[in-house]
This record gives sequence, C-alpha cells and structure tokens, in this order.
Amino acid sequence: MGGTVNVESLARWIRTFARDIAANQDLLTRLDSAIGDADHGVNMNRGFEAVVAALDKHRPSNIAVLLRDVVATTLLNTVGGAAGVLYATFFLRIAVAAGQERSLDDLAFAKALRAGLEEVAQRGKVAAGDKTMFDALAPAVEALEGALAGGAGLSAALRRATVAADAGRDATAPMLARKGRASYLGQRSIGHQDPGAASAALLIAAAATALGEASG
Amino acid sequence: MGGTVNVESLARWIRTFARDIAANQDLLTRLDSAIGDADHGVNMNRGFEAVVAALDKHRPSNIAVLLRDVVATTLLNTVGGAAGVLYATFFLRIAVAAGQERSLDDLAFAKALRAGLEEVAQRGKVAAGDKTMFDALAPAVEALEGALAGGAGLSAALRRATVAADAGRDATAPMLARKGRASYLGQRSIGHQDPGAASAALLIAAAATALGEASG
Amino acid sequence: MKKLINDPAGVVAEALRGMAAAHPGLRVDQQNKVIYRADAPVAGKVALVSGGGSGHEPLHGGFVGLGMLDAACAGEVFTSPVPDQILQATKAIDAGAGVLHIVKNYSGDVMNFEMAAEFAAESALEVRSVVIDDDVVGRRGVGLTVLVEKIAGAAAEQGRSLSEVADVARKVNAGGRSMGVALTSCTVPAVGRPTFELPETDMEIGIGIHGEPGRQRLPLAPAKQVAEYLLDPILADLDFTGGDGVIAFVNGMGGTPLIELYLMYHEVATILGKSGVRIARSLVGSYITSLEMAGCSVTVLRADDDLLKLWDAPVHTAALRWGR
Amino acid sequence: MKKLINDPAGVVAEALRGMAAAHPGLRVDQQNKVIYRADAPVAGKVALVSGGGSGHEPLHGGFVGLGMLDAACAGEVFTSPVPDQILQATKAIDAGAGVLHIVKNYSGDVMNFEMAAEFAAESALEVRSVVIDDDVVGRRGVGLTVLVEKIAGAAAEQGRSLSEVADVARKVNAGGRSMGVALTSCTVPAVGRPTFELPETDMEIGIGIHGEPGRQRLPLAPAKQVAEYLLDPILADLDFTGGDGVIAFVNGMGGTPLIELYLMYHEVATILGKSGVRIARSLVGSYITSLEMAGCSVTVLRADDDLLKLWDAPVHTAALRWGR
Ligand SMILES: Nc1ncnc2c1ncn2[C@@H]1O[C@H](COP(=O)(O)OP(=O)(O)O)[C@@H](O)[C@H]1O
Ligand SMILES: Nc1ncnc2c1ncn2[C@@H]1O[C@H](COP(=O)(O)OP(=O)(O)O)[C@@H](O)[C@H]1O
Ligand SMILES: [Mg+2]
Ligand SMILES: [Mg+2]
Ligand SMILES: [Mg+2]
Ligand SMILES: [Mg+2]
Repeated sequence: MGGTVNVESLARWIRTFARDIAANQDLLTRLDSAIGDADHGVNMNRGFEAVVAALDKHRPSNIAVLLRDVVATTLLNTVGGAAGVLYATFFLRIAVAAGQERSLDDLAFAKALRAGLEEVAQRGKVAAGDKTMFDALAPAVEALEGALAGGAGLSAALRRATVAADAGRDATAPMLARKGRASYLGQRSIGHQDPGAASAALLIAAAATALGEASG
Repeated sequence: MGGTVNVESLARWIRTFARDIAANQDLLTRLDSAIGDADHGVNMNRGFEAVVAALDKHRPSNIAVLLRDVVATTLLNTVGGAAGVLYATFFLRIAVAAGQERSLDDLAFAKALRAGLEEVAQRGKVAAGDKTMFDALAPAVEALEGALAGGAGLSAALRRATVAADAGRDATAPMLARKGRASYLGQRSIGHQDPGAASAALLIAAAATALGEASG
Repeated sequence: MKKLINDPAGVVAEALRGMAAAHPGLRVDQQNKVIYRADAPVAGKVALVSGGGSGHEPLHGGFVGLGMLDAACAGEVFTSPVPDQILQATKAIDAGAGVLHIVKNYSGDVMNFEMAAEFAAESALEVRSVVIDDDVVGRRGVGLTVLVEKIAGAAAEQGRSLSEVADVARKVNAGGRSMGVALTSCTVPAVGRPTFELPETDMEIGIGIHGEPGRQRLPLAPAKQVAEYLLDPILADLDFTGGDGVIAFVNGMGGTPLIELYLMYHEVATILGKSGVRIARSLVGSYITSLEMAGCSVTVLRADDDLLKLWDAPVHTAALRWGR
Repeated sequence: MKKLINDPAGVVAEALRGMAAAHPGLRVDQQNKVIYRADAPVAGKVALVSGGGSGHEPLHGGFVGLGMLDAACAGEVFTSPVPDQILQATKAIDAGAGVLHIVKNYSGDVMNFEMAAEFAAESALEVRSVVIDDDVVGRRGVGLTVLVEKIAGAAAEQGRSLSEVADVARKVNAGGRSMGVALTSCTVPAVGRPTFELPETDMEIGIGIHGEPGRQRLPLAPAKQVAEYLLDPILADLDFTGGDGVIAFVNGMGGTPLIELYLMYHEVATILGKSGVRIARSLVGSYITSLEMAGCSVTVLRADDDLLKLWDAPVHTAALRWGR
C-alpha cells in the first residue's frame, strides 16, 4: 500500500522542522549577524510559523498539495530574502516530483530530494564550496542515496544523511563565501558557519526524526 | 596720575580671567551639560582666546578703547549664546562709564561695575534668584561697594567681593532656574550650580588677583 | 565621539563649504557664516533672516531660497550667532521693504538678535522681530520654526508688507505648539562627550533642540504611548478642533530613521483623529535636529485658509521644495 | 534597543500606514505592502517597480511618484519582498507599455524578482529587469539605486519604450560606482541587538546597506581621510574624467546628521576636483539608509547630456522633488 513517506509523515517533518527553527531562531540570527544581515532566524521562523498555521487549517489530499500549496507557497509569501525563495524552490520541486501521489517509496523520495537540491543550485547559481545551504544539503542527499543504494532502510539512511549534513554545515566555517551576503565580507567570511547551512542541517535532522521513526 | 585702576591693570584682569577660563573650560562645560547645552566653557574660551589675541596686537590708549573695542567687540563677535552678549554688555557699559579715562579711582571703578551689572540685568531681563551669572555678580558688586564705603582699600574690597561672588555662585545650586536654558528643566534644575555664575565668580576672583595686587 | 568630521572647531565652516558646493542657488559668506539666496536682495520683497546655533540642520540654511528665507546666520554648534553676523545679513538682504528677524526663544538667540536689531536701527534699517516659542514645556522655539519660516516666507514672496509678514509669523506662532522626546543624547563636537547620559531603558520627555535634558525622564515606551506623552500637553494647551484643520509635523531629531518617523506619524494622526482634530497638511522628516540625537518632536499648527494657501505656495530651498 | 516603535513585528506595516496618511499622492496596499502612485497605471507609460527590504527609507517608497517609480514593494526589515507582492505590483501598474523591475544586486532580491518576473511572463506581461550593482566592494546595489530610479523614471515619463528605459537604467548602472562607511552598527527591530559590534575607536569600510559588516575595519579617521578611503577605490574602478561631468551623491546611512554629510560633501568635492573630475550635479542627504546606522556612502555617476537632462527633469515624490 504505497511507499514509506506519505502526506502525514511529510507534514510531521515540516512541523518538526518548524519547531526546531523556533528553538534555534536566535542561533540562526546570530550566525547571520556575523556574516550577513541578522535576519535568517527571524525570517525562517516567520515563514514556518505561517506554514504550521496553514497546516492546522488544511488537510492536504496529496504530497503535491502539501508541499506546493501549503509549504512552498506559504514560504514564498512570508519568508522573503534569499532563504525564502530557496526553501520554497526546494519544496516546490519535491512536490513536482511527487505528482499526485499520497506516498513515495524510499528511492522515489531520495530522487525527489535530489531534484529539489538541483533546483536550489540552479535558482541560487550555487555550487559546492560557495558557503551556502547547498553545502549542507548536497552531502545529505548524497549520503541518503548512498545508504539506500547500499541497502539501508530510510531511517538509517536519514541518520547518515543527518551526519553528512552536520559535517557539511561545519565545513562551511573555514570557507570563503562566494554567494549571498557573506560574500561581501571577502576574507572576513572565513571562520564563521553559514546560517543557511545551519538551518538546512536542521531540516535533514528533522527528516530523520519525523520520517525515520515513521518508517522504523 | 589718576586712580588705582588703569588700562594696564585692567588688561591684566582680562588676561588673568582668560587664563582661568582656559583652566576651567571643562568644568564650565560640565556644569552647562547638567542644566544647559554643554557649551559654556567652549564658548567663553573661544571668546577670551580671541580677546587675548586682540590684546597682543593692540595697545589701547584708554579704558574705553580697551574694554569696548578690544574686549566687548571681540566677545560680541566670537562667543555667541547668552553669555557672549551678557559679558560683552557688561564690559561695554564699564567702558562707557570710564569714558576717555586712562585710570579710575576705586569708587569710580565700583560705580562702573554697578553700571555694567545693571545693564546685564536689563539685557537679560534677569533678577536675583533667577539662577544666572547675575547671582554671582550682584553680591560681588554689593560687597565691593560696601567694603569701599567702610574704608577698605581696593585690594581688600575685591577680596571680599570674591568671597561674595563665590557664595553667590554656590547659592545658585539649590535655586530653581527662571532664566536661560536651565529654566526649561523646571524642578530638575535644582541641585546644579549655574555655569554662568561659575564663570562670573572667576571674573571677580581674577579682578582680585590682577587689580588687587596692583593697588596693594 | 563618532563623527564624520575633521577638527571639531572647524565643523561649521567646513559644512558651510559643502553647502555652498552642493547648492548653486545659494551664496555663502564664509567669513560671516551667512547663507544667502543667490538672488538676494530680491527687489520689492520683505526680506527674512533667521539663524541660530548650528547642529540643527537643515534648519536654517536648508530653508534659504524662494518662498522661505533670504538669509540664515549660522552660529557655532548650539550657540546663537553673534550680532555682527546678523547685522551683516540684515544689511545685505534689505531691498527697501524691510527685514523680518525670525528668532527662536532662547536667551542667547533673543539677545543677539536684539542687539543686531538695535545696530540695524542705528543704520536706519527697518527691522521687525518675531520670537518663536512653541514648545509647551519651556516656551522655547522648536519645530514650529520650520512652519513659520515657510509660511512667512510665502507671505513675503507674495509681496505683503513687513508688518503683514510679521503678523503672519505671529499668527503661526500663536497657533502652533510642539513637544519633543529624546531617546539618546548628542555630542557637541567641541566637547567630545554626550551632553547627558541616558540609560538604555530611559527616554527624556520635553526636550528642546540643544541636546539639553528634558523636563522628565521616563522608561522607554511604545510609540503609541510616546505619541500620547507628546500630544496630550499640546492638545491641553490649545484648541485645535474646528477651523480649517491643522498642519501636523513629525520631526526627527537627527539620529532617528524615517521609518520610525512615519510610524510615529501614524500614531499622531490616529490620536488627532480621535481628538476631533482634522489634519489638513502634514510634514514628516528631519527638519530641525539636534545633531545625531535619536528622538522626535511633534508640532501641531492651527491653520486657516490663508495659512494653508501660504503653506501650499511654491518653495525652492535645499531642504523643502514644492510647487511651480 | 531604542526605537520609536510598538511591536517589532509590526514596524513595516505601521510605517506604511504613516506614509499613506502623510502622502495623499500615494496609494498604499497594506495587504501586499506595496506603495503606488495614486494615478498608476499611467496610460501609455512604461511602469517602474522597485522594492527591497525595509529599513532603507526613503528608498523605495519615498521615490514613488511622477518622474520616478510607479510602485515600490516593501519587504520586512532588510529582507527582500516576496514574489507575490512584486507580481501584484507589476500587474497593477502595467499600462500596456511594459514594466521595468529595478533590482538591487542581493541574492534574495534578485531571486524574488526573478520568480516574480517568471510568474508575470506566465500572465503575458512584458517585464524587463535591471540589476543594480554599483558597490565597488561587493557589487551590491547601493547608492546608485536612487539615481537609477530618478533617471530611468524620467525616461519613462518622457514616453520612451521599455527597452529604451531599460537601456537608460543599464547605462546609469554601468557608469556609477559607490562605497560606504559605517561608524556604528544598526539594530533590526525583530532582533533587538546591533547586527555587529563596533568599538568606539573603529569604523567599517566597504559596507552595504543591510547593517552587515564591511570589508575592512579601520581606526576612526578624519573626514578628509574617510573621503579618500571611499573615493580611491571608486576612482580606481572607472574613469570619471571628461564627458559632461558626474553626478556626485553623498548619502547618509540614517543616523548621521546633515551637517556631517555636507562636511563630507566638501571633502568629496575637493578630491574630485583634484582628480580632474567635474561635478555637474550633486545630491546630499539620507536617501538610502540602514535604519539608524551612522555613516555615509559616496556615489559617483558618469553623466552625459541625456542623463543630465533626465536628472533635471521634474520629479514629485515624497523624498525627492523638483521641477515644474
Ligand atoms: N545564491 C545562493 N544560493 C544558495 N544559498 C544562498 C544563496 N544566497 C544566500 N543563500 C543562503 O541563504 C542564507 C541567508 O538567508 P537569509 O538570511 O534568510 O536571507 P538574506 O541573505 O536575504 O538575508 C545564507 O546563509 C545562504 O546559506
Ligand atoms: N537672561 C539671562 N540673564 C542673565 N544671564 C543669563 C541669561 N540667560 C543665560 N544666562 C547665563 O548664561 C549662562 C549660559 O551661557 P552659555 O552656555 O555660554 O550660553 P547658552 O545658554 O546660549 O548656551 C547661564 O548659565 C546663565 O548664567
Ligand atoms: Mg540574512
Ligand atoms: Mg550653554
Ligand atoms: Mg549654547
Ligand atoms: Mg535579509
């Protein structure tokens, strides 16, 4: 009866992420103060509070409706800034990949994340090492794919993705920023973790919590 | 050979006062910070630096030229603010009282100071207890007159005037200001010494130093 | 002290050089620190001089031009100009129709302008003076000064006589009230430290424009509450209902950004609306400042049809410009 | 945090209410946070939309009006507007002659305007975008944005076509360079503490307009030296000699008073003069700010006869007004 990832578990993912963003809002804003404009935590929290409010009102009938109409559209209209478009783009592309499905199996889910990642790269004109959210997301998607290909279950694969995302996030600290506001700092961006990478690592960790437990 | 106060000793008075203003510039400005606009020391010092520069260039032939053309005019054109006009007015009126004289005797000098004081009161529309320079000047002139009337020499009389000026200055602290910027503070002006009274007390002390010693 | 300056003693002179360079419509007498309309004296027109301490920019120099002032005398920072300056300006702009001195009510300004007027009378110049004292706390001249200069300037531009222009200025002064608040102090360049200390939690209510402390220190409050603190005494002092409405002016003290001034204007407009006061015109911006002080003042001026027409008349100055 | 605000989350909405109340010539869509010319869409005219994070006032809303923008989209403080807002504005002002998006070069702004333009294209609207990147340090869009909006706005008002107006905007962008300095940081209301810490002795050179730290931290220096720090890289980046001269723009960051800006303008004019750069026009004031940040930016724009005529053309907005 369908895959391991479904509308309910995806909604749980979003709610978990929203909770983690709220809990880490101040940290994210502090990171953005050091090399940006001190609004990443505020922006993300404003957006995900609105997403949760929307989730409370709607019962999305399929994945596309959930991730496009509820999540992506809300983010697009409430977050603003770079992260708003990029997170919205990410979820929008996953929604497109999911089509009218109510659930996805592990490999289809991984494929959808890959598609989302690539759309982010395209929208942001960003590559590995630019010191952005991409540097946390890309290794996470790769680890997920690798683990699933090696026969791991979704839960274990997402745990490995979380480790990879955290490592990717930490690896942004020594990088010289080439995209986003941090790039204006030149050499002075070195030594600071990228705020978008930090929120992206929270997103993967939330997936491990919400989707991993669901699939056992 | 005329009275005890002459062009030279008056010039010494002005130079002594200028030196004391420079030494107390910061104190005067601090007093004006508390209940005014933090410029009394700066204003007075700018003016008396210019007066000293003018004194260095000119050899005034009589008292009127010294106090009107060198002192009052320079003050009028360099100090600005309330104190600029009032000090200029004071010296201008003394100059008028002195006429073409090269020296004044003790009583004539006291009379000239009285005239200067009254002109200040008129220009400033000020009375005793308004918490201004008048509250240091008025008791000083009165003490001078009293001492001279009682038979004291100029030196002793100016020493008594200094004591009176200092007491008058100190007495401004508990007053509620009714004139000048301090008046805008209402009750909050209470407890602070008036900056103009402080500079006026310096003026009388300088007279005791410069004119008193000359007359023995 | 964090300022974009060179020698603290040279601030006023150097800023005047910048003004002269930036505004070909002005003529600046560096020696006397007077800013003139390039075309002054304007034949047949009553001439307007104002001036005061510097540090209130754009007041007064930014208001020199068609429809407003003919000359502005710049004193040292927060120190009134001296009689000689004012006399020079008075002589230079007199076109035979007389000269109006617009003076803010501070001992120093009043006495220096008074002496200048006495000297001018000795030179047989016809001078009238209007003293602005709109501040409800201390009857100082504050925000209303801008409106007086605009409105009296328009009256002069229309060709009204000296006594008529002076009457207009007095009518504006009689019908306007102001009140100010400071969130921070400011630093006189020559002094180098803030005039007063204001803790992070407090504000000063009832300030003037010289960085002097206010009448009352209160804990910081939301904008809505601050607007009440400012408007309550204004509305208690004068009846602003009826007539042709009011000109409402929210002014920044120099360090407060425009976004906050508009937010304050919203609060002010709301309170006036609730109090039955109709806003006919408005002005929002930093027009009479105290160096980099954060805070604002609110001015309300009772207007009639004549004042509104004069307000709407063309004005072409560095800081205020509209019409034709 | 010392600000004249109520709830930090409501700052933008409340300030927009104030703008609407203060300027009858504007129409404000509170829902979408868009400021419109009251008479938009203007028949036959290419329409101009800009927008960006709030906290830069008067940019952009203060530049809506005849001869400049048709609409401005206000984002949250320092956060770009969202595609839907921009799309709404684009649709509302399109008069059939096409719409120009004027976008400051920040990832967020660029991507949000890009998405809006994609959506607009789906609705068969003709949209061109010009990205402003005048900052010599990081190719961000800073001071020049004001000049682009003025000049392209005048071109549109003259009846030029969409591609001609876009070309004018691109020409301005190609010929202008800017550089900024911060003496203090600023505080995003929703954050409540300064974005960065700047000791009393230091300044940040090479800042943008979002309170972000600059490229370099240096000890405070006299204005003359600061002007060199700002102009040297500008003059090294582009040749400004010859032609019809330049438009020189000294802009305040929000917390710096006008007296210092004029003083800085004097230094800037002096250096340009020594470098053989002729100043044809100038602008001095706080037009693109970073909340209450103290500091300034300098913009130099190479002008030809066409650009100067467009610069001189009438403009009637809340913050920039001259002509006719
Ligand atoms: N071009 C880009 N591509 C990918 N990620 C980007 C890009 N620009 C910015 N980001 C990410 O967005 C984060 C900043 O988000 P946020 O602070 O919310 O937006 P803004 O920079 O507009 O204030 C950065 O830390 C970075 O990870
Ligand atoms: N109307 C007045 N009559 C007499 N003295 C006055 C009057 N107004 C002010 N003063 C004196 O001037 C002093 C302030 O001088 P100063 O700070 O130099 O001028 P300003 O007040 O214009 O800044 C006050 O402390 C007070 O003694
Ligand atoms: Mg940010
Ligand atoms: Mg003083
Ligand atoms: Mg003073
Ligand atoms: Mg941002």
